[in-house]
Amino acid sequence: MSKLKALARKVFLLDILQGLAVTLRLYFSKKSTVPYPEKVKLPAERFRGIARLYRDEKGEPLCIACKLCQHVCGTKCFDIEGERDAASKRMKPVKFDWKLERCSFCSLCVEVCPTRAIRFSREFRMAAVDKGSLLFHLPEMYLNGEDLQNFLCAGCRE
Amino acid sequence: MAFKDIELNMGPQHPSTHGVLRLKLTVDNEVVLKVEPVIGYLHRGMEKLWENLTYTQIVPLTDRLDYLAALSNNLAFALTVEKLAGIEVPKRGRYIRIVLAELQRLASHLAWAGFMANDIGAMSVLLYGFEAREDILDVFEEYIGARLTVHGIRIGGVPRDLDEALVSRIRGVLSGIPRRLKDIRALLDENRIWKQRTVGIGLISAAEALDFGLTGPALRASGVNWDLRKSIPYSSYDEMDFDVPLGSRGDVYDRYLVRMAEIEQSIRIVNQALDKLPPGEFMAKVPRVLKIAPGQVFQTIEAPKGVLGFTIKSNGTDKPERVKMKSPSFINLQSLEHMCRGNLFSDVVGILGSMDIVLGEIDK
Amino acid sequence: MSPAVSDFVIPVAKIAAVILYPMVMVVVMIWLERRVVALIQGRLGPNRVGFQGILQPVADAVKLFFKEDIIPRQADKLLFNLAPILVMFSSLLAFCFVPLGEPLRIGSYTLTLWIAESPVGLLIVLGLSSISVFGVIFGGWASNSKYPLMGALRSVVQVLSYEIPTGLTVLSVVFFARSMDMVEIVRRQEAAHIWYGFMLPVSFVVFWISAVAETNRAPFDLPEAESELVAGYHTEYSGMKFAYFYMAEYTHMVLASSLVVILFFGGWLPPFPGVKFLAFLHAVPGFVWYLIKIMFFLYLYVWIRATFPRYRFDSLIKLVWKWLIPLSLINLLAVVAVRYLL
Amino acid sequence: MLDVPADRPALREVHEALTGRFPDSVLAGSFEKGELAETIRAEDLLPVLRFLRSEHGFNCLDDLIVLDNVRLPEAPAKRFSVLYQLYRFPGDVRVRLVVDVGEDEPLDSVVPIYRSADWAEREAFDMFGLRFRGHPDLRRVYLPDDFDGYPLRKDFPLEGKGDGL
Repeated sequence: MSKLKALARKVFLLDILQGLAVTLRLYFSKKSTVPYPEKVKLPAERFRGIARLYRDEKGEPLCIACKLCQHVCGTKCFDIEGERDAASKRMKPVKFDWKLERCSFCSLCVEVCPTRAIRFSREFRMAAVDKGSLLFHLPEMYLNGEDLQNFLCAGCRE
Repeated sequence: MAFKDIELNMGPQHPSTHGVLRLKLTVDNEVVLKVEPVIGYLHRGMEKLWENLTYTQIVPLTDRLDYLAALSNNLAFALTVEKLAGIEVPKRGRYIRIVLAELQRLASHLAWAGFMANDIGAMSVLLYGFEAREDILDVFEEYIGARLTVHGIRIGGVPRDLDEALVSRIRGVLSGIPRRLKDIRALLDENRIWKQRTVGIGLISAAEALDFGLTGPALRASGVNWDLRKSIPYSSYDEMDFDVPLGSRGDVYDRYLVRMAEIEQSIRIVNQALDKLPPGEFMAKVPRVLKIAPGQVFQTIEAPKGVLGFTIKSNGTDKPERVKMKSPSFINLQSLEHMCRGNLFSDVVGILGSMDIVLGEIDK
Repeated sequence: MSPAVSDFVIPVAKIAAVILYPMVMVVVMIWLERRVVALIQGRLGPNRVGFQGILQPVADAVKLFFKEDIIPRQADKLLFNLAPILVMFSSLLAFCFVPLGEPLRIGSYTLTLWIAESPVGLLIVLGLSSISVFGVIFGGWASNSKYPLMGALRSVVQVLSYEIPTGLTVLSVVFFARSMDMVEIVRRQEAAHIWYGFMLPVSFVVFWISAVAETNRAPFDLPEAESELVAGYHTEYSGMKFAYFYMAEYTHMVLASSLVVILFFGGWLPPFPGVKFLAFLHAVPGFVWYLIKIMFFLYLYVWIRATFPRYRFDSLIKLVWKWLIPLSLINLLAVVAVRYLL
Repeated sequence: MLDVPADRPALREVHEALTGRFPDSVLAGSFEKGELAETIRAEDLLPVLRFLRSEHGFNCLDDLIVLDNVRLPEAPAKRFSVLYQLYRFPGDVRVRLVVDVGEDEPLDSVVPIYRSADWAEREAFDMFGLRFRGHPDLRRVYLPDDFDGYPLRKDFPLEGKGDGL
């Protein structure tokens, strides 16, 4: 019986028609791509986007320049100088260079930081035109990942 | 001019060599006489790098070996270091590792299904395979924050716990995959063109496969029942019950069927692991600076591409003395010439696709 | 209607229309192909340039126009430049004989919707469409590199082999319609109140399969198999020359669809010619029906391309010599037998 | 003499068979972390491998590893040690053969016994400069043929030599 069925399938092109039926059904299926610049898929909450330094409620930098991140980083992205702030007797970073081009987003620095000063933001757009702009200094480190939030919220796109 | 043996270059920039592989083919009017793979275009000197990094710094580098199955590489390296340092991973950690490794196998096989079908011309299957894979990458993104270079398995266990929301999301993803699989199978399994392009092509018998050191789905397609998760269980795979799909002829079609069946088995494993997820710790106490007494160990796992193994020799410091990686695709690629000889030029593309090799893992 | 107008202006206008018609169809086809393949594959497809990406082909054309026109160093200059022209020229010329609709009466002058009507129109069209094989060979050979050469050789064998079943199935239709003139064939179908597609289903299927193969379209797109020969015979072409090859392929597809529509689905006839109460369909001009049918077959081309894997070269040739040619021969004999016995 | 613990009878049996059959060629054996490693003289490599493959069913060569011991505190007489990871399929028995090799002392190629060693030996040559007698086509597998130096040697600088590729 199966031999006859196989012959019937072959002669009446059943496997061809079956294939066409599948693609026809999928032709009307829901599309999974999103028109990028207009509609942006917000990355997950723990997304490892561009690194960013955070401040505490009073605006004081959380980072105490302990250079743990610099030691743990496998690709040596950090170059940190710290000094003791005369008033608050607390160490704070004077120079905090971070090379985005070398970073492999392994999150070892985020996990080792004692004061949770450095964390990954959800900003995934990191293209740059020249190498210089891939080197982030202290002031910029506080602004990284700022604009994705307002980019999304500005037009209520998400 | 007789169109006698001409030497044809396929790659390293060729649409279907899955990375930077160059095949020097000696072709007599489309019949392949000799195939010589030339590799090394993606050689980053990983093993030299590893000798100058600490154990925890090496783990993110292993993501970049088989970049379609980053978590499997992490798992293999982590298991080797744990065996060397005598670290005992808690039960919950082992189960979460099984969930992650099998999800990674699903993602790798789905990407493979897309590539292979596209190499043989069925371009839509590429998108269906990748669409199914996207959901799995979303799970990784929610779990640890990265999609491809996940770095989601650490020495001593897993960095984060699977909370309820993530478990239900994984189950949702798993329930969606069979539907897409049915579409792919409907398009390919019984299709006469597909069968003509794959049945009886790239044959390798069980004995030859073993002699060539072939491992993974390509070996099981020849009927050899060797799945490391069964023969040398690791990370409590022995508490999972699943069966090992086997082929019979060892041709491209069997390799296709074996991998499609393995997708279903992996879904089964993940569901079991989620059902039996024990409470408790998911990460062992590992000192921040891990110094390991001198010693040497060899540990292997069943990666999506085959048996992936690490040999680590420690010298008491926090940096390994030597790390050698046994790459399945590197060894599997050796048998390509044996499979391609006598077939036509367009079959080389199909056979290469069925081998499921990844150049990052070959070139290290 | 002064003779100057009817003898000069109208023919020139018609010729311009015949050249413009495939161009417009090519633009529509480029957009249709990218869009339909995208939708089948679950993605949105071009929707950036113009409304829903309709200007995308224009953007492509402009891009190709300004792209640098590279000629490989040891390429055979003459053949290299001649190839695209040959491929394009042969398919455009064939459109002169394709009747697009019922002749229109404007005042005293009857405007015939085709340029030339000849009793052997069908034969000319088939002959012209096989000239493009020369273009492919010259292109492949002149590029002086291995992949285009292999693509060209494959294409030669494929197109020539598939001309035989095309010829035989066309023969069965001609036998039924008793004439080689395409207009006559459509008229015969109108008279017989039934389309030949339903009378000769086997011929239709065989003709359609060989039409797909002759235009080097999936699943027979061996000559320009992306995953094997990179881009087959037009690998070394860029800029406007590549655009010529690109347009020629689509023009061939439109030509093949027109042939199928005229031979098997009654050119400009409204559907269900026999049924009385559907007569209101006649109100719609013939040209529109012709276009609808062509669009369906063009859609079918793309639909097939997105669904099936690619044949291997030897199975493709085995298919034509072992299955299609014997089938079309038997079918021809059957048609002859039926015609005479009835 | 090595005391393979009782819970691994297969390894114990392989160890006894090996030391029994090749008493003088097995220089030392070690059993750590559940793995059996036998150090063998270079000349007896092929006979031992054939013995293990034919009589004891070790039909798979999992991996071929090369260690550069020049920086070890007690630098051994011979600089390199080549390790052969053997595996018996089916089952879970693994044995590691260790062969110590001098810097430019060629070693017998095992390709006649295990075809999968072909590229592994080419990689060993590419990275360490070890020569394998009888190898069908000993060329560099990763690096271009005109690359001078062997990168994985300890004395090869991490940053690479010269202008770098």
